[in-house]
Amino acid sequence: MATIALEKLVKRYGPATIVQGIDLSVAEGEFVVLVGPSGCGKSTTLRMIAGLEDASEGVIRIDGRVVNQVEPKGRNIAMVFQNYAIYPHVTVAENIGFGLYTSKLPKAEKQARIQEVARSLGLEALLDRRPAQLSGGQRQRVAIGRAMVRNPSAFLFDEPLSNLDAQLRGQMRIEIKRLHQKLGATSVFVTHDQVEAMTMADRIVVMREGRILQIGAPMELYERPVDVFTARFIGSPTMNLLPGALASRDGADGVALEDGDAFVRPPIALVGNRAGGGGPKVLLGVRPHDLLLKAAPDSAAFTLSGTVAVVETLGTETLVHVDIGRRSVVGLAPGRIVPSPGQRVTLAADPAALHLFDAATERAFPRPLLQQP
Amino acid sequence: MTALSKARPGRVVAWTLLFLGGIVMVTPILFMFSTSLKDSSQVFDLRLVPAEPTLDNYRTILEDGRFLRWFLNSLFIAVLATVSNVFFDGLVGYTLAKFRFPGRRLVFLAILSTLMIPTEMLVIPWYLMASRFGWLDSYWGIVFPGLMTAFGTFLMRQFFETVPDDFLEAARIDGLNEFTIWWKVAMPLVTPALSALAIFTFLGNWTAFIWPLIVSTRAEMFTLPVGLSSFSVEQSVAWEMIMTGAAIATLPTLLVFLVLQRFIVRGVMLAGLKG
Amino acid sequence: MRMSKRIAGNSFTKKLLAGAAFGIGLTLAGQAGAVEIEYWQYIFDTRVKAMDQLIGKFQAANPDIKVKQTTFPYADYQTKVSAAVAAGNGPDVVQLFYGWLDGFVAAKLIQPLPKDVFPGAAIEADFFPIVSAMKRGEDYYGLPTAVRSLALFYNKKLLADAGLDPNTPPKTLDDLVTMAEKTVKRDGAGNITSEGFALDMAGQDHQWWREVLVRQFGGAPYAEGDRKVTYGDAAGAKALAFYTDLQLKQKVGQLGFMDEAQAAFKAGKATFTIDGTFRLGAFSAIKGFEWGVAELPANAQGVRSNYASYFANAITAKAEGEKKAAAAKFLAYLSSPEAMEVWLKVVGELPARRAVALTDANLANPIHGPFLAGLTNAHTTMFVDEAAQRQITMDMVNRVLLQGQSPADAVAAAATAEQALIDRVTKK
Amino acid sequence: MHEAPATPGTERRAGRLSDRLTLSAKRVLWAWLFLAVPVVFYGAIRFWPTAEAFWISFTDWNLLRPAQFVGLDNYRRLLADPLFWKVFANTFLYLILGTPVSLVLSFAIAYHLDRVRFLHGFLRALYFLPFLTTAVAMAWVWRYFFQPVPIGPINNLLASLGLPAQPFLRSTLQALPTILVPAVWAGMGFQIIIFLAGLRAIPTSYYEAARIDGLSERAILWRITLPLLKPTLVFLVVFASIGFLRIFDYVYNMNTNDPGGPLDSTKPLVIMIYQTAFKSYDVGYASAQTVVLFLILLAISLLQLRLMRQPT
Repeated sequence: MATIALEKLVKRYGPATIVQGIDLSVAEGEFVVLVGPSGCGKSTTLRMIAGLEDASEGVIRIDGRVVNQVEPKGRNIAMVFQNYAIYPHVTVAENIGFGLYTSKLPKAEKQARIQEVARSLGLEALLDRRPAQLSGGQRQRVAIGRAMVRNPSAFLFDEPLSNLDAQLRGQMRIEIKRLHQKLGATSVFVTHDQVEAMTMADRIVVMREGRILQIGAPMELYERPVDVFTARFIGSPTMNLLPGALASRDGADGVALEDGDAFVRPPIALVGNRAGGGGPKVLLGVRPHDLLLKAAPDSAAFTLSGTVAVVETLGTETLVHVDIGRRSVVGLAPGRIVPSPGQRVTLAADPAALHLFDAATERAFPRPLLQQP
Repeated sequence: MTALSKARPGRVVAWTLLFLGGIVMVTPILFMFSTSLKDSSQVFDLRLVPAEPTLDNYRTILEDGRFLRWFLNSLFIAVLATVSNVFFDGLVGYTLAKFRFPGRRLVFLAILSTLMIPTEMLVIPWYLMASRFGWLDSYWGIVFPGLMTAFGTFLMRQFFETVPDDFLEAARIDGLNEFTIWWKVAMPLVTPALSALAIFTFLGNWTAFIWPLIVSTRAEMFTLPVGLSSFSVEQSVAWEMIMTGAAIATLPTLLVFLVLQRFIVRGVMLAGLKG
Repeated sequence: MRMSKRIAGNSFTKKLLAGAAFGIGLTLAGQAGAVEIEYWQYIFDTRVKAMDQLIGKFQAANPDIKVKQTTFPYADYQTKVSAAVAAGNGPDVVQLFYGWLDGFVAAKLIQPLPKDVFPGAAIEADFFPIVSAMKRGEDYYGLPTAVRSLALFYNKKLLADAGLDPNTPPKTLDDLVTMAEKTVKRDGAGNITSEGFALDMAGQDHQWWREVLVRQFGGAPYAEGDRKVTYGDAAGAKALAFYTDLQLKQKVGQLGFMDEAQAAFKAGKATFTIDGTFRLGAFSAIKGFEWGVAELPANAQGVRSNYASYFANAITAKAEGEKKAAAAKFLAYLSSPEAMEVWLKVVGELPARRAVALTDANLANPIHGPFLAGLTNAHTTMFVDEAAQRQITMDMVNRVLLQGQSPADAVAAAATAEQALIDRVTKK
Repeated sequence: MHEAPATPGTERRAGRLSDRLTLSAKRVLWAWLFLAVPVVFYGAIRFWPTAEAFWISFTDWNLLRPAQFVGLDNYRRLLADPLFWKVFANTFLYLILGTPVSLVLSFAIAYHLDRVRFLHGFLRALYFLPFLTTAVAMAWVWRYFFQPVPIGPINNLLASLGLPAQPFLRSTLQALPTILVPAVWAGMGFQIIIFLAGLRAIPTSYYEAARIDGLSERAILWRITLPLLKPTLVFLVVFASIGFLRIFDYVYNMNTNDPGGPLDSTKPLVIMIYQTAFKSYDVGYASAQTVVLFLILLAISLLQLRLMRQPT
């Protein structure tokens, strides 16, 4: 297995800079997911690692060796593509064998390798079929098999699940994860789907506009997003953000929300001038899953009251959209409680679950790790 | 027949008219074959089925030997042109569709612009070129102008653009070189387009007349159409012989069509829609 | 200019190479080094056969010379020869129509015959005078093996069917018209099903009209060595009217009937046609077909005329040194009495030497006789562009037949057009 | 890492090459490697001859004599040549008669053929078959058809019906339309197939929606089918137009005795070019004619681009 290191990597297409000098190092056997909206440069980064694109600046190292000008085949990596890239004109076995096209192995060994990969992916029975006769999941597995057959030092995945339906996608996530655990191969996985990132990654790299916003383990990103973008991007439904300003009330420092007269004192070091009510503007963040519908919240809790606008029943839980002033927030009704629209309700959150961001820079105020009660 | 009887009367009328029209369309071809089976005394007997069919005309023509030679010439030239077009038009179409490089647009526009230059304009310079280099009266002389065509290149480019880059990049990662990627991966992915191109090129060269007429002088180097034309002039009104020659020139493409009908029709549709 | 220089340059290098190769060949092969020369003519079954025989005999007599015969279709013959000679890979001895001579000479495709082998005085003494069409200045540029003239072909069976004597062909133009009217057959709708006289301007009729009919109606087709057109007068109009009336008035023939006159005649669907010696082979080949040949009909005053022509053989500019000597030897053989007799037998064309042609046997021959008789009063048009001049005559007839123009207008227009053509070609 | 290690030698060589070239530079090299032969080909076989044709058109070259620059003489001669204007008119007659007739017929057939299920493939084959024939062969077949009595089947049929025989190829009026018959006949198979493909490409939901809206079949044809078929129509109009403007094989073979028909009534530009260049060796003059043909075709192609760009 290999390590991958990117140093000040830049990619330019004419006047446009797609990747703006990123640094990243992937440890041996690590599963790193690059995530971000489309156009954030994540695929370009992956393609530079693969050797499908030149880096305009910066260095790419695989196992410490600078590979910027090494052909893909010289990098000993494998890649799984969005469209599977399995060839309709040859059989499954030949598709898997394509990975060995340039290797100098004897024929028998190539066959053995194909068999072995097919067995590990449950494709043995399909080896003589043509891709047209396969289901989407099977095709994806063939694509993975083709990458596996060479025993590459790293796997690169370019949104490999985006062409699958939701159910299959969930299934393949687990399969890839399991495969990774079994092979322990260094993997870089690109997706725009935060669920994939959260469920599969050892570490997530959040990218936006060619820059890395944050790198961290899934829970770290969930709990301590460094900015508004990451906070909203990770976690579903999206974090509620309520505008307000730093203020002092009754001698205590806190945040005064624009809507309603709520004043909250999150356990966060509040920096900045909060004289009177005209302190710096901030955004108070709270995840829907932390904002619970409660009949009688305890006094320490952060509460919001409003009217129910829309109710999304999901079975296990119910999302409640509540209008508070001119804004709408999403909260959670626990168990089988289903409020009806128009009903006045109160949502409550543990102040420790609150996030606070500077409204101007969108950077987070440093936040202690949540203590488990 | 149930399908027919259930149909509205308008449909039945339309079907009948279509059928009669279709018969009219093939009548000249049938007549050609019919006359080729008559001897000179029956030629003016206009029955479609000859009273005493005979293969004598075919025997006479084939014994003459020239037709066989012309047939082989045409076959050789059409096959050579087809192979060359599939190879080069495929290669250029692929390069223009899948590579980004300085000069790409220029090359593309240059090749495209040759579509506007009629071959009739080029036959004179081609003829001079052929005579300068001693290509008159040779296979090379007949075939060289058609080794690559802008139409084929354009057609192939259109098709290669629909091939996802993933296919090619996967191969690149697997360590195939660019030529192998094109030949082993990209080309098989556009087989329908290739067969359309092959059909058009073959038919075009099989039936080509004006250039082979100009460039070939000796009867041994004639293609079938040129040979047939001179043969017909020479036979003047031995219509049964002319019809036999015409039948020999037409038969191969018709037979191939009967075997590969669906395939050919699909190819023509593809080329027509993309071209 | 650039272009032809290149061609010239190319042929020059080719010559050099050929010379070098020849030199090497000589040193290597020594005594076995036979000279090979190439002979070109157009495809015409009997001509090719006759030439094969002649080459065989010639090679037997000259073991040191090899002759290779190349043939191709008559269509475009001239173009192909020019292009090949220009490109340097043409023949050493080539057959050409006498009317093409100026073009070939101007293009330097052929060279004058060597005077030691072909002295002018001997040619003029032995050959029919029409051979002078091959003379430019003091030089002869080619000699024919055989000459051809026109005659009237008649179908004996159709004559007999109409109650006429199958062995008495028409002697005058009036006879011709009367007999054609008697033998023509039409269907109920008035369509001709069998012609009395087969009209075909694209065949030999344009020669008949130009050199025979125009004269018989009191005119002259050309003056000043055929460089001035003189048929555009009343005589020309009368000659044209006679011809077009065959279709319009007497309705004994129809241009385009069975595509070609010779085809209609061959199929037994035309009583009369005017054609040349070269057609004899094709007609004789048909079994059970009874036909005869008569001298072209005279006019009421007994004036006769004919049109003679020939394909000559010439030495191309390409032949030099050994090859030129061999070519001259071969050409001398092709113009020898022996060759002429073979040609007469196989092709049916008349010997170009008077002594060989005008034997008693030939004159008495029912087929060769009329052609030989025609030869004595034959004229030979000095074409500047045979195809274009024929086209002008064809268009003239078409204007009368298809567009109803008066013969006088048509003939005047044709004369103007032909004069313009001649002027343009000769001026260059 | 079961990958067989590369031998040190090749490793080093590959290393040195990759030191010098970036990945995209190597890609560019490959592209030009692929294009090398074709670029030479197009340069030598298309562009150079085109330039040559233009150059020759300004000379009086006739193959036999050296060429001399004569400026616009050939073009002046062309404009003053009554034959050229006759030929020009003929060429456009082929175009304006042939194109609409063949397209209307083809569309009518394709439109109905598209709705026929019973023996569809067989009927389609009947119409498509002529496309696969050799023009030269079929020219002679049709020439035979149009012969006068007693040969020509058509005139024999007319005679047996008591109708007057027609001169067809022997008439200055009828000859050109007569030659168009086989030309249209042979081209229809292709046009029908392309129309069929175009009709298939129109989603059926459009028709279903129109029927639900209560449009008549005629209204559907005019308001939905034809407008949606516009790209196909433009393609076929241009394809057919260029074909008719370049007609040669049929004319050449149907009138070999009097090339270009009686009094040049069927002679198109390409025959004139052929005769001028390869019968009269008047290469300079013929080149000027090809330049004119080029300009006509160029105009048609540009028109096509404009039509294609217009929004439907």
